[in-house]
Amino acid sequence: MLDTDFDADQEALRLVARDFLAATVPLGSLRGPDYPHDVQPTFASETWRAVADLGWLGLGIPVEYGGGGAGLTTLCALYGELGRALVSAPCLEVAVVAGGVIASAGTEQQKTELLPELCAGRLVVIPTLVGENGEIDVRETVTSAERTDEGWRLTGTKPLVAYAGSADLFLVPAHAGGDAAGDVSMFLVPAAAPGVVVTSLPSMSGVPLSAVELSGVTVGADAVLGMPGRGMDHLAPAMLRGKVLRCAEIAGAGERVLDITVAYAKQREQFGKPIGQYQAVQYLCTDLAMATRVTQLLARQASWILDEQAPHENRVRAALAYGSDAARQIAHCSHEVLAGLGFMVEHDLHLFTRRLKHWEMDLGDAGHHSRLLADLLGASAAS
Amino acid sequence: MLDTDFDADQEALRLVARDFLAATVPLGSLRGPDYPHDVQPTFASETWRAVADLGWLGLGIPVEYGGGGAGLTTLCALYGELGRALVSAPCLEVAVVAGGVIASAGTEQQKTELLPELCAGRLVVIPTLVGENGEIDVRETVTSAERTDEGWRLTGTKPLVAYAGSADLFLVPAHAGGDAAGDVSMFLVPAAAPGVVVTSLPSMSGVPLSAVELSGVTVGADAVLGMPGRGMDHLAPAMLRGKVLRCAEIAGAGERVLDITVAYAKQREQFGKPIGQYQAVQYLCTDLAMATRVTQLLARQASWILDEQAPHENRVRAALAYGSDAARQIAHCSHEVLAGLGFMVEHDLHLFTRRLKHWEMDLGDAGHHSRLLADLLGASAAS
Amino acid sequence: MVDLRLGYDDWRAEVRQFLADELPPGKEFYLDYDEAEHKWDFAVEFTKKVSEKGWIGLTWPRAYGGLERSVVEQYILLEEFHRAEAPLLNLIGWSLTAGMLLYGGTEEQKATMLPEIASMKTIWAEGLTEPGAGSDLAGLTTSAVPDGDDWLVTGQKTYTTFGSRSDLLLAIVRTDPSAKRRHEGLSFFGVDLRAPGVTVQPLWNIAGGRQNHIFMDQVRVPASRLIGEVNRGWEYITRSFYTSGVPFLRHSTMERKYRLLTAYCTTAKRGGRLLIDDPEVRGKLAEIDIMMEVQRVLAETGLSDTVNGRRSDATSIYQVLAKESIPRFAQLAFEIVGPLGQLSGESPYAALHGELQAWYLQAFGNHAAGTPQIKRMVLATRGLGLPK
Amino acid sequence: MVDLRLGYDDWRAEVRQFLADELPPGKEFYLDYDEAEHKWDFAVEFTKKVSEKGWIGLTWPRAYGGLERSVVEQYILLEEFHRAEAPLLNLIGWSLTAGMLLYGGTEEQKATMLPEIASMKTIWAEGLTEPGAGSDLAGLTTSAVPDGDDWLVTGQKTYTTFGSRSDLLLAIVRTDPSAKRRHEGLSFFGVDLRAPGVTVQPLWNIAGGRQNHIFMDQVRVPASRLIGEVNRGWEYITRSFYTSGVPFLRHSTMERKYRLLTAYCTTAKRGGRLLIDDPEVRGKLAEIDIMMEVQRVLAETGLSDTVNGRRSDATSIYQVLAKESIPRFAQLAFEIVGPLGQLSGESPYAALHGELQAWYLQAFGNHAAGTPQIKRMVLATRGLGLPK
Repeated sequence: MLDTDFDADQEALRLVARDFLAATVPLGSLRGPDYPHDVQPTFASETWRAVADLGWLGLGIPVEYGGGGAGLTTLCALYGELGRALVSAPCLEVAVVAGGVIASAGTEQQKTELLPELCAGRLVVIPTLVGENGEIDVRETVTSAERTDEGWRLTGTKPLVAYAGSADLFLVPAHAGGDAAGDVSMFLVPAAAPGVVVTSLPSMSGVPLSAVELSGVTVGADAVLGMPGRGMDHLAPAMLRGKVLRCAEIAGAGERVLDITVAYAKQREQFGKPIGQYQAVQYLCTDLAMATRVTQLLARQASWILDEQAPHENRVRAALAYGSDAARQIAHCSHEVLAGLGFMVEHDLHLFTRRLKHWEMDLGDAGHHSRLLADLLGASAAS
Repeated sequence: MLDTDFDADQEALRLVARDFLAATVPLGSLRGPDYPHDVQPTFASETWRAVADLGWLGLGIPVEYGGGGAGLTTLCALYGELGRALVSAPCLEVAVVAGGVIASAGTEQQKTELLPELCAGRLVVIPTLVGENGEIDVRETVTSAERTDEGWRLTGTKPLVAYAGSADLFLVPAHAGGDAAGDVSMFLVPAAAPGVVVTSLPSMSGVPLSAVELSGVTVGADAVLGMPGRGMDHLAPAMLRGKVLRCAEIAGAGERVLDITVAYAKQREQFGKPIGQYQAVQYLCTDLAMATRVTQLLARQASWILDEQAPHENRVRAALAYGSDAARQIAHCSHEVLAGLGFMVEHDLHLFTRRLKHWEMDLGDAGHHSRLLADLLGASAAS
Repeated sequence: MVDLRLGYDDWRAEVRQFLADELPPGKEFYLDYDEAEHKWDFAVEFTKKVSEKGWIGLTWPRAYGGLERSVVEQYILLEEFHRAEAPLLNLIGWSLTAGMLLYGGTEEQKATMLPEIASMKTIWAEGLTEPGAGSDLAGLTTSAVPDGDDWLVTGQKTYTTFGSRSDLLLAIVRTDPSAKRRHEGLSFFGVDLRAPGVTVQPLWNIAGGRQNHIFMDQVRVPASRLIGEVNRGWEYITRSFYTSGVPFLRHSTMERKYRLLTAYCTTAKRGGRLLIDDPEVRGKLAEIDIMMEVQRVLAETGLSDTVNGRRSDATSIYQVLAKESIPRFAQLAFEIVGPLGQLSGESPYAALHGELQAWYLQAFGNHAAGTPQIKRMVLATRGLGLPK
Repeated sequence: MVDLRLGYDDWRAEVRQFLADELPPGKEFYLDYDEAEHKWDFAVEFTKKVSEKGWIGLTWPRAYGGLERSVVEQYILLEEFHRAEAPLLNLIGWSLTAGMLLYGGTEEQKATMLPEIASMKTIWAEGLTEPGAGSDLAGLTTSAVPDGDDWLVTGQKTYTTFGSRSDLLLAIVRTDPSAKRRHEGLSFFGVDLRAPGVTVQPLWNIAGGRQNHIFMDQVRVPASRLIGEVNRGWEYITRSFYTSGVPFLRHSTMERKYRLLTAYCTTAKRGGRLLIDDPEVRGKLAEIDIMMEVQRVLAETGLSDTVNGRRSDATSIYQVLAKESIPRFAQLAFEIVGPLGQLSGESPYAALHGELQAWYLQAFGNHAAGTPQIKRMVLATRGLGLPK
């Protein structure tokens, strides 16, 4: 029967997650060690272990490989809360993107060896996706893989990798010798392999970012994930699912920003009345509320479509375009309302602002998904 | 010395025009004969004669051909008032576009024969510019001109010609036999020539629009205006000047819409106070005011740049893009404030709404000029 | 469990078949803005056929002429009708009046008035707005005073769509002039628009439609036409109007327009290429698509919340976004189509059969039943709890 | 006659030459958001060089350390400085304080304080905002009571840029607690920031800059530091702040950013082509260009109105559009550049030398000196005469 809301189990998961994260991940924990001059949080290793122990890392991984076998709609419930808490750990990167690719493209052996470890939080596999100049289309990657006697030699730079410092393995898309233009092969590269250089980069993003350089890194033949040249078959769906959950995170963060913003608007007075009585402020608050709620609903719908394999690719793209832009709008509206207060590091708002900017662009920004939607619509109109 | 305002002479012209038009062109005169079912105004022939007698048609035409020899900045003062009054006559089409092309491209004989008559209002030369599917790029015209023994034979349709029913001559851009792709030749075609069919078309526009079909219309060799294939050299600048003055008209109309809107916002009460006290209404009114004032300033600046031949092509394009979009915004904001009242034919607002929509798109809409601006910026960045 | 299937596929197919049979091409289009004689006649005929199927009171109790079907089936019915832009008449009758009767009407009123609506015997017009009272009903001056068993109604209503075509006016009037608070002392009447003392004056709107001034001078209304009880008008309007269960489906009417627009883009060329091959045009289509998707998901959420018995915030968001998207849609369509969109009528030069200019002008009617600004205010104060 | 030439070409060339000589690449950038030691030192040194040219008090009377040059020359000077994003210090000194002194200062104050500003002897910080009083000064609680020839100032100011770097705080305080209307009984003092009783606490902003809380506990201020006359503070701030003649040139600071951005677009490729060859990117650049043009024409109109002795509406429009364009610009730049714009610092991976993320974060500081919403209110009520 039609129901746009979570069922009892999903709702229970959501509430457990909210309570657990509220108790264990206070916003203060996101401030860097040299606060206020360093606002870059570090990998939250304790949270990571807890999240793994609770079974959340493996939630979407098939049961036979140590996971929970849950669908995207259930993950939506969880990621909304991870977003709300601004958890500083690569749950989505590892569990959804990398885990999703391994579960989809891996050999039986790879899946059996890697996935249980990944679910347990003991194996951190970090995808390296963004290319030169911030290229989000993985097919345009300039990282190359040459055949060698024992396996492959990889060369190239991924300039923007989140949580690279915590990686055991990198998931690296590259052009292999035999690939046709635009085809991509996927490799699993040990972070400790000779020739891998990880450079931590300062940023505004609220997540640890690094450049990962591969200078002729040699890996074995078994480092290939899936058929050479067919990487996008597995990577594209995993990135799509990842961005859907990013949108769930954006909505989760948006809910908390909305609470902060509305509470302030009710309390702060200017010219003798609470600023929340001014329509200018009301418009900002309603924009924020609508962006948040719509993103949440669209993400949930996109999850259902992907779980059901329903034929609504355009609706999924619309969700991603909308949700990415919502991230921008949520931060913008809240800052306009909070003005000076929100501009100060003392206040928690900027923690959301930073992360929202990162999430807006991560796995493709609004323009990227709008263009893909536009192409879909063009193709369907022409047919 | 720096002065963004009109000088005393220009200001005097503006005030004379305002008073004259207020007295002779009441808004009621714009309502069609079968009001309220017919809202299409007809050619205001009395106004036309008066405008000619006052020397306003010839104002920008060289003195030696019966004109006033004024620059665009002076015309700005006049067209602001023509816009404010919503004068229903093709002043800009005839005097600025057609007149400008003849003055620029015509032979001495053509200029001597045509321009004094045009200035006197006795010769109505109507440009036919919009092509199939609303194409605004004249170089894409599908109207063709074949060489004959005595002159040329023209074939093609111009689907959207304003005031065609009042024309003595049509200014027709066409592809002549020898033209390279994109080149255009210009012809003067008598409206009464055999094969010319003018079909009046109903529209929302607030100006009389027609389709002009040319079915093998033959004209003499002297009907060519300027060198064959070089039409754009003369037409493009005339269209540019025409759109600058359209923007002046938009600003003029906007001033009057602003007066109407602010007066209503002060007087109409809802929930116990004037709606103008609500910030939502204040935002709409300020949007309207800003769009109007900025359009006026940009049009004046663009006029000065063209008069001075100053090297600021991007500023002229920016003015046209901004002003075209302002036309949309002026109507939108006012309707949002006036709500039900402005939705009724009884109220004068829709007279502005219609004309503003026409002016928004006439001689290129905001998108068209933005794209040209973008190309200019791209070229200048790359160089 | 999250499940976005509406279900009832057979029912949807039945509705679609009905529309395919009864709504020939060229007869769609939004009647509100053009009640020319032949259009009105077709709409009456069409609505009577809907009535014969029993679909007007689809969800009502059988005792009152209904079929007791689910709200999801009603949603599907109306979604298909909106998508087809079917000229279904008497919205005020089957939504506003019926909702109010079901909530507060006397048993006798329910038993007589509802079947009359279901069978298209009576067509109702809306009588809320007055020259001095729009969204704020505090300024209402139309009054009713008792006179024997009847009431005498005096005052003016305005912007009344179909005022000259309807049988009854659902009029809100002051019945207790001494009430202290401005929303007290109001009652609803069904005023016979042909009764002595009623004068209907046309009020033409810029989209070519007719609204009306309704002048009432001592119009005699029997007590049986007082809806429910006296002085409870404010309760009735707030409880039944906003919760009458009739879904919001403005976005579905956008779908047909969107299809016309994309069809145009696949045939019309500009600058030597098909419009659909221009990334900028496709980008504008994507913006429209997102607009429709957002509204659809909100509408379905509202429906889901109703079905599952939850309080819903989705409909108040829907109303803001739907209102604000109307002018935006019209503008985007114009930017895509260009200047030929100005033409009306059926000339071969008019893009989209002359419809686009109507969309644009109709968009200035987006204040009807509350301006976008009022909808924002409702969301901010009732939805988010910001101070009034 | 309409004439958009600013003239003074030689003067502009002189200013440009000065900047070319004194402002090496990498030393531009907006200091407000980063007063790291080496940046501050360079800025002091740079501003002293400007001071040595006599350009700080360019338009002031010679008697007070000025050069009596025209406002057009001052506009040109500042336009070039803004375009270069030159780290010119003491804005509060040479604009707000100087404007107030010239309007209402005593002859002695003009003769002593203005030359000290012109020669960079004193740096001023702004002391308007309090925790409970932003754009609305009604909530001010800082007070001064007379004590012999001196005043004792007690209270807190906040969001004070350069509070730890400045010599004097231009503080507005209550001097008549019995004043009936909320804007009466206010006075301005120049409070020595090193005086006993002053505590400066850092307040870090998200763009990496430092603002400050200034706590004042019975701080002794000599009567000579009471600006002008007692209880005339409201008059001084409204008459001199908004009309001090210092032009608005935010758009000029956008120009350098725009140049960096276009330069990036001509070298960076995405999807196999240069960004500048992507029509969507060019469209965004065009939007920025229009933004800058609109502000420039408004700024020049304001200048023209000043020069020609006319009342101007251009500056209040300018302020609305400039404030609103700041976040829009930052967003457009991010959309063009993409995710590498998040990186800060000088790493080779950071797009635009790591500046873009700073533009984005700085944009959230667009409330300073009045939120965009306040500027709208000013335009609506003072500009259009709509009711407050």
